[in-house]
Order: sequence, then C-alpha cells, then structure tokens
Amino acid sequence: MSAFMKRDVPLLIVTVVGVTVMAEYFFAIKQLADGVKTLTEWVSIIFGFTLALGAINMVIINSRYVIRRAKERWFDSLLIVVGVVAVTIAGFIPPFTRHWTLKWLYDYIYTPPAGTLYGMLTFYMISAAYRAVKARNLESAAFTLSAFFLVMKNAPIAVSAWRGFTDIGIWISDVPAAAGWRAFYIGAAIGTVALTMRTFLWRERGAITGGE
Amino acid sequence: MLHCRHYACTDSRKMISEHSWSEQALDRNCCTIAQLLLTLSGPNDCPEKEATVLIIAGRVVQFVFLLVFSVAIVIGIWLGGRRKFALRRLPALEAIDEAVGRAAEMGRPIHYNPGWYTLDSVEAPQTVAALNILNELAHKAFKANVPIITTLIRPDVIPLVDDIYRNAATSEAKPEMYKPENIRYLSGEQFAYFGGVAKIFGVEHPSASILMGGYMAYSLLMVELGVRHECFQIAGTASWHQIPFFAALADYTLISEELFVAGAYLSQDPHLIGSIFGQDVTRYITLALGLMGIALSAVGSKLFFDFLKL
Amino acid sequence: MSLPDTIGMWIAVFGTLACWSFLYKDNRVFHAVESLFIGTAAAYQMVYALDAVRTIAIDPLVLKGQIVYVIPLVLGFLYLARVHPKFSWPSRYPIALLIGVGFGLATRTVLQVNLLRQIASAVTIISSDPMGLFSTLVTVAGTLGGVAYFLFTYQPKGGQERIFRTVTRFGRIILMVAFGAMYGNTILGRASLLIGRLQFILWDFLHLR
Amino acid sequence: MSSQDWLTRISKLDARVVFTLIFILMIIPLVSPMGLPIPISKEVQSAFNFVESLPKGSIVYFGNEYNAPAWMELGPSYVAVLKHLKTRGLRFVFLTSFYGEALTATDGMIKVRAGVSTNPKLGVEELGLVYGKDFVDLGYLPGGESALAAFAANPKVVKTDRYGNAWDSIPLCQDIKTPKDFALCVQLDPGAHLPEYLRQFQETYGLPFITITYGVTKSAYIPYIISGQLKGMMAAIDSAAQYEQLIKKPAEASAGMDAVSTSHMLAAALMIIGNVAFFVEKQRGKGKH
Repeated sequence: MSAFMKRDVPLLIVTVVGVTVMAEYFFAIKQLADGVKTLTEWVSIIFGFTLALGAINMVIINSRYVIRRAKERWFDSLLIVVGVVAVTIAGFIPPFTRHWTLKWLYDYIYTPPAGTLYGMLTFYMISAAYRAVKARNLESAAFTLSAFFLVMKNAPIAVSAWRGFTDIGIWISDVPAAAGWRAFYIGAAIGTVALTMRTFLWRERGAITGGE
Repeated sequence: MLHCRHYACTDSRKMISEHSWSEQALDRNCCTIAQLLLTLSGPNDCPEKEATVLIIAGRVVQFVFLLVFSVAIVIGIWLGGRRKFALRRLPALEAIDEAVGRAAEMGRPIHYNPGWYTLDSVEAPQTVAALNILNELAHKAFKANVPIITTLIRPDVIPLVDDIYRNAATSEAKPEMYKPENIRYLSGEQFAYFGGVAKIFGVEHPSASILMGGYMAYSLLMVELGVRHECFQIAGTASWHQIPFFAALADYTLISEELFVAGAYLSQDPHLIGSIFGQDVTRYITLALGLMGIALSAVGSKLFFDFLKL
Repeated sequence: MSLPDTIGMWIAVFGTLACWSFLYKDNRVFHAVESLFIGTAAAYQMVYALDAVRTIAIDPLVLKGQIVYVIPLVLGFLYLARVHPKFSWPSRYPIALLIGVGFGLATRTVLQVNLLRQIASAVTIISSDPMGLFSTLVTVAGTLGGVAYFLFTYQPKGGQERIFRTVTRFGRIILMVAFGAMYGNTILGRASLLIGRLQFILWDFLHLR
Repeated sequence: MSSQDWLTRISKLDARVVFTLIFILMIIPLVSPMGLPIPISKEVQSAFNFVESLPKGSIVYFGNEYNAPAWMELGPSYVAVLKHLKTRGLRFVFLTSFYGEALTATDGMIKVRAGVSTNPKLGVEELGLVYGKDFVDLGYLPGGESALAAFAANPKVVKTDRYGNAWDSIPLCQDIKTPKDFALCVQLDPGAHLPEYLRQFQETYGLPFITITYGVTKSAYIPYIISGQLKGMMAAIDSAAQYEQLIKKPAEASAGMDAVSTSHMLAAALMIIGNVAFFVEKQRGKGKH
C-alpha cells in the first residue's frame, strides 16, 4: 500500500479531527456539536477494542512463557492467563457484567491489592524522604524545608505543640508553592499548544507513524 | 428556544482554583451543545440578551490567545528553516545517551513506560510526547544493540510502540532488534501493572528505567522499584501531582514543558527547534500579560480581569 | 455474611499480607497474587468496555438498524487486526481518530485553565497589610521567575547573564518549594489508607482493641 | 564505636529498618490509643456549625459519589456526618450519578468491600434509622451532570429507590418536590465533581453545600470556602477525626489520628536525621581535602 494511505491519511485524520474538536468548543454551531458528539461516541466504542487488543497481547506473550516453561516465569504467566480467561468467560455469560461473580471478583480480588498497594505508598514516601530528601543545594534545600513544614502542619501533635506550624504550612502552600504550580501549569499549557501544532502540521510524527 | 446558562456569568467562574483537573471539570459546561448564538454583552448580564456573535461568550480571549500562540509556533517552524537557534541544555535528555551506553556495556535492556493517559484523553499530548521520546530512544538503543522493554498501562498505544520498534530496527539495519514480545501490556489497573513491572525487573534486570508521560500514584512505586534494582533513572511528567516524586528520586527529571519539547530537542530537526523558539515567544507574551495585569491591579483597576472574562 | 463473602474476605486478608511482604523482599507469593490481579484486572476492564460497546453500538445497529455504527465497529476491528503483522498499518486509522480527539480536547481548554486563569490569580493583590504585600510580591516574582525558568532559546549576553541566571534560579527554587509542599502533603492521604488497612488487620482479625 | 561508623550506618540505613519503624509506630497507637489532642480546623468547624443550625426534620441530600478503595479518605467523615444528622433529627436522601458502583453508607458491606473491616455493620446502624422515614436510598441515576440536571428539574425522575420501591410509596419522598426542599447537599467527591454539582443545584436553587473529598483536593477547593459556596469541607482522615470530636463520638478516624501523628513525626525526624548526617559528612569531607 502506498505511503499515502499508510502515512498521510492517518496524519490528515489527526489534524482534521483535532481542529474540529477544538472548533466545537469555541463556536456555537450545531453541526459541529453533533459531529463531535458522534466522534466521542465512536472513540468510546474503539476504546473497548483497544482493551481487547491489550488482553490478547497479554495472553499471547504469557502463554509463550507457559509453553516454553520459562524459568522464574511460567507459573506467574499461567496465573495471568487463567485470570484473563476466567473473567472473560464470566463476563460473556448472560447476564454479562451483572453476573454476581464479577462483582465478587471486583470486591475481593481486584480491590484488596489495589487498596493495600495504595497504602504501601506511605512506606515508600517516608523511607524515600529519609534517603533522598536532602539539602544538597539551594533547590533541594527549598524542597526539603517545604516538605518538612507541610509534614509538621499535618501532624496534630506538632500543631498542638506550636500553632505556628499551621500558619507556616498554609503560607507555604498558598504563596510560594502556588506560584510554583502556576509556572508549572503555564509551562504545560505552552508545551501542549506547541506539541499540538507540531503534530497537526505533521512536523513531529515519531509517535503516530513510527517516524516514517 | 433553549436558554444556555453560561458559566461566565456565574460565581464559580470568578473563583480561581489551583488545580488544572478540577478546572477542566469546571470547563465542561452546557454551552458545548448550545443551539443558539450567544451574546457578547459582557460577563455580568449575559444570559438573556441575544446577539449574533459566533464565538461563545467567555471564550473569545481564549480563542484569540490560542490563535496567537499557534501563529507564533508556525512562525517559529518557518524561521527554524532559515536561522539556527541555540537551545538551553537539558541534562535529562543528554542522559539518554548515558543510559544507552550503560545498558550496552552491561548487556542489559532498558525499561520504558509512556505513562498513564490514553490517546483520547485530555492528557493525550503527554503520552504522545513520551512516544516521541521513545522513537528517538529506540534508534539510539537499537543501534547499540540494546533492547527496550516497554511496559504499558494503556493498550491503545501498543500499535504505536510496535511501529516505532519496527521502523527503528529497519532504519538502523538491525532487524533482529524488532521484538514484539518486548511490548507488554500489564493491565490498566496501576497497582496490578506495578506488580507486573516488578516481576520484569526481577527477571530481566534492566540497567535503566525511563519513565515519561502523565502519571498517577504508581509513579512513586516505579521510581522506588528502580532504586531497589539500582537502575539509572530518567523521569519526566507534566502531571503536577506526581512530579515531586520524580524530582526527588530520579537521577534526571524533565519538568512540565520540558517533556513536550523533548522529542524536538532530541531530533535536532531545525524546524522543530524553531518551534521551540516559537514557544519562547509565547512565553514572552505570557510574561508581558502578567506584567500588564500587575500594573493594572496595582492601580486598583479591574480592567484586566474583565478582559480575561471575555 | 454469606459464604462467598467470607471466603472473599479471607482472600482479601491474604492479598493484603502478600502485598506487604514485598516491602521485605521480592517474593513468589507477592508475584502470584499480583499475577492473578493483572489477569483479572485486564479482563475485567475489557469485559466492561465490550459490554459498553454492545449497548452503545451493537444493540442500536442490530435492533434499530442504525447503520452508522458500522464505522466505529470496523475501526475497532482494524485495531484488533494488528495481531497479524500483515494488517498492522490499518490500525493507524482508529489511532489517528483517538489522537485527534485527545489533542483537540487537550488544546482547546488548556490556555484558559492552565495559563489565563493562573495569570489572573497570580496578579491578584491579596491584601494591603505588610504581610499581604510581601505574599503578593512572592507570588508575582515566583510566578514570573518560574515562567522564565522554562525559556529554552534565550541567550543572555554580558551583564544580562547574571540577572537572567538569578531569575531562573529563583524560578527553579520556587518550583522546588511547590514540589516539596506536595510531597509533604501527600503523606497524609497515603497514611490514612494505610491506617485503614492496619485497622482491618489489627482490630477485625486479631481483635487487638 | 567511633562516630564515623555511627554516621555511615545512619546514612546507609536499610529501607527495611525504616519500614519496620513505620509499622511499629503506626501499630502501637492503633492498639493502645494515646488520645493526643486533635486541633479543629476552620472548614470542619463551619461544616459542623451549619449542620447544627438546620431546623429539625430538614432533609439533607447526599451526592453519593465514591469508590471503595478510598474508603479511609472519605468514609469516616461520611459516617460522622450521618451520625450527626441522626442525632440532630434530620432526614437524608442518597443518590449516585457519576460512579456506577452505587455503594451506599447504610450498606455496611461497603467497609468490608473496601477492605477496612470484616464487620458489615456501621456505626450509623446502631442509631436505629428507619428506612423510608429517616432516610432513603435512591440508588444510581446514570448520566453524570445531565442526570443531576434531570433530578434537579424533577426529583421524581428517579422512579424507584434502590430496592425497587415506587417513589410514591416512600413517605420521605413525599416531602421532596423540588431541590429547594433540601436544606443541604453533602457531596462526596473522589473525582472533582463538585463544580458540576454546584452548577446544577447551587446556581439555580441556592442549595448550601458541604463537600467530603480527598486530602490532595483540599487546596483546590479552598477558594469555594472563601467565596462562601461551600459551608464546610472535610478532606482526608484528619477532618473526619475533627468532626468526630465535634459530635463527641470518636470512632475510627479519631483512633487513627495518633497513628497519623506518629507517622508524620517519624517522617519529620528521619528528614532531620538524614540531613544532619549529610551535613556532618559533608563537613568532614571538606576537612579532609
């Protein structure tokens, strides 16, 4: 197939769709609004297929490990494949997603590790604070001090010892930290607009066509 | 006729909140499905009067700025073809060569993750920026015979990574480096994904871990995993809620806008470098706008705020 | 409590302990639990998304004959065709659609949300008492310095260089203050989740209260 | 042992030692509470005051959006507010429109499913609430903001409650004709849906709001407090503990606050020690060269 169909048409779709979605926000034109509504609906349909592709990718790669009996690996891969297949079967038996097994899987297989690992972040945050949050230079000193005061602000025992921790903590987050975030957001905004323009003008296309 | 209660005339619009995602929620308002032409009569009495103005009230200034910024970038791209611009060094991007060099020396792979967001989300540019970096990285790595293991939390980028691998392997004349099994989707649940990455680190011992794109809570687990396995780490994100962990723990960090220019920076394409100059022009405009606002609000004028509400 | 719930709860406790074991050492039990988690999570999300495809697209197509839904379904299948290397390129079409929508959504509001409003709040004078004025000064200088930090192509000459370096360094410091504050603040939220887990194990299972 | 060894050890402390310290310091206060004082913040105090000021029999609307894994961030505040409503003799209505899970506070299984308890019973159940009279659970009305708009325009759009009882058969529902019949909206917010709620209920009907949200969202919502759109806000476990103190019914959050204190003090102490060790080592390094 020609480079036109393989490369140029997809790039053209990106630009046309992107500009349409942008225009819909600024202009009160009914056709545009309807068009974008249709597009977003299509996107949500395609999205379902992307997850299917993901599951297929997972099953293919992991069944290879199982078949090859890959060292240190095959058992975990088998569990992954079993997990995918079991839930998929449960999900395709009527009444589909309203089947109680799915709810049960969600409640007891899906939620507990997620919640636990979320909570485990505490350990990593505190140990990393010890290992890495050090005043090596002015920048990291700023990081360290501001982290320290916010920690103290959130500890009731520290605040009841000295009310000042609250005031300092609030001042830091409302004044210098807020200024820092603003600069951060402004940078992100400019970067987004620039990347969008480079993409829409087909200048930067490493991601979309693999650099073709 | 349908009356559109536009946001510009409500209290909530007057409030300025700090965080972009809540703002994005604020911005989704009913006017996107407006069936009528709206008024431009100013923010205080907008709902009822009708005039034939095409741009939705409250979005005029945004539109003008978007236009001006886009034009600045386009001019930058054009100028880039005729002039050479010098760029500030970005150590995090130069460290990519170091990462590849180390991996080649040790004979180990590099781990890459292009972030949390799907291609159709409002944070899609972060993911695309991350993939642009992966494209440059793949060329360097495959040239040095270093495999890249890309772990994914979003399956919609699988084809893009596959294309990048294939083209990099072809253009570096290393067809054996194209290995689709090095693209691994590990579920869209961040903590399950983390478990999968931990397994890969334990078995394949990557020498470097490069984390780019938008992130969620798992960012901290990822950098700590890298520390545990003594990986050389380069991390970059424009997600405000995760950048602190990268800044504190990774060897090199790309902050906010630096992530978006990374692809252009690495490619060394003069047009793209020109567009970075365009970005700086928009920054001067932003600074000028800010100074103007300060001057006006110092003399007690509300003009600046009224202007922004247009 | 029903039997499935009782069994489920024991699995949940086991899962919690298995995850904690990772803190001590990378181990097989942790990976087994995580592998099961990966597989179920991926399939769970897929099943729900495909169920949505059924209600959004297939039902209207089959039951009401809305032919237009053929387009997104075909685009979806092009994605799946990727599995075969020969049919890899057509998947660029649905991807292009996704990226177009994503970029459009991102760029249309980004200036309002991340730039104009931020400037508006940066130039608001907080109050006229000395502390308020000082705060305003820090806000304004911090925001402008931070924005200047991101300049990529500006090449200062001679005397400007020192001023420029000072301004951008100040901007960088302000960014670090923001990052540090976020780091410190995040511990609280994470700690409360850990406390929930600990209460579960200590109080409900070990009855240590 | 020379001070040199001591310093090297301190600065190269194994992460596992830190993990153990965290475990110990968080477990001790949970097993034997110390009852450290809990200072009350302005947002929580004003939320409490507002609920106190509502006349008996008022109806409170709960925008019931949340997901199970985050129970500890939202749940304790939620239960504390429910307890307060009951003791004040107020009635309440639950409705979910963003999160399909539609888990509700009175369904004690939520705590079990959130993995924080094996006891499918919540504190509120002991208060003896009567379904249909004291509270009603309208379940899940899908559609996000458009669902909110529909409900605001005509509450009867929710034809049945969660259990399939018809609207007209529920005594409490007879007192709900428009959103103006609500005295307050308590909104649970795990994902920045407050603006949508405010748009649909406050701008049109002037409904007062209290939000219960994540710790990280707190600073984003402070402006709403300043502008008076929010009567109060609870964010993360510390606000929940404060509310529990105000209603004088200490529960899980209050019990957890000692652990918050100890973990934060540990973090602060480790930061200080790490930096002192770093500086002393740096000075020594300078002395040598």
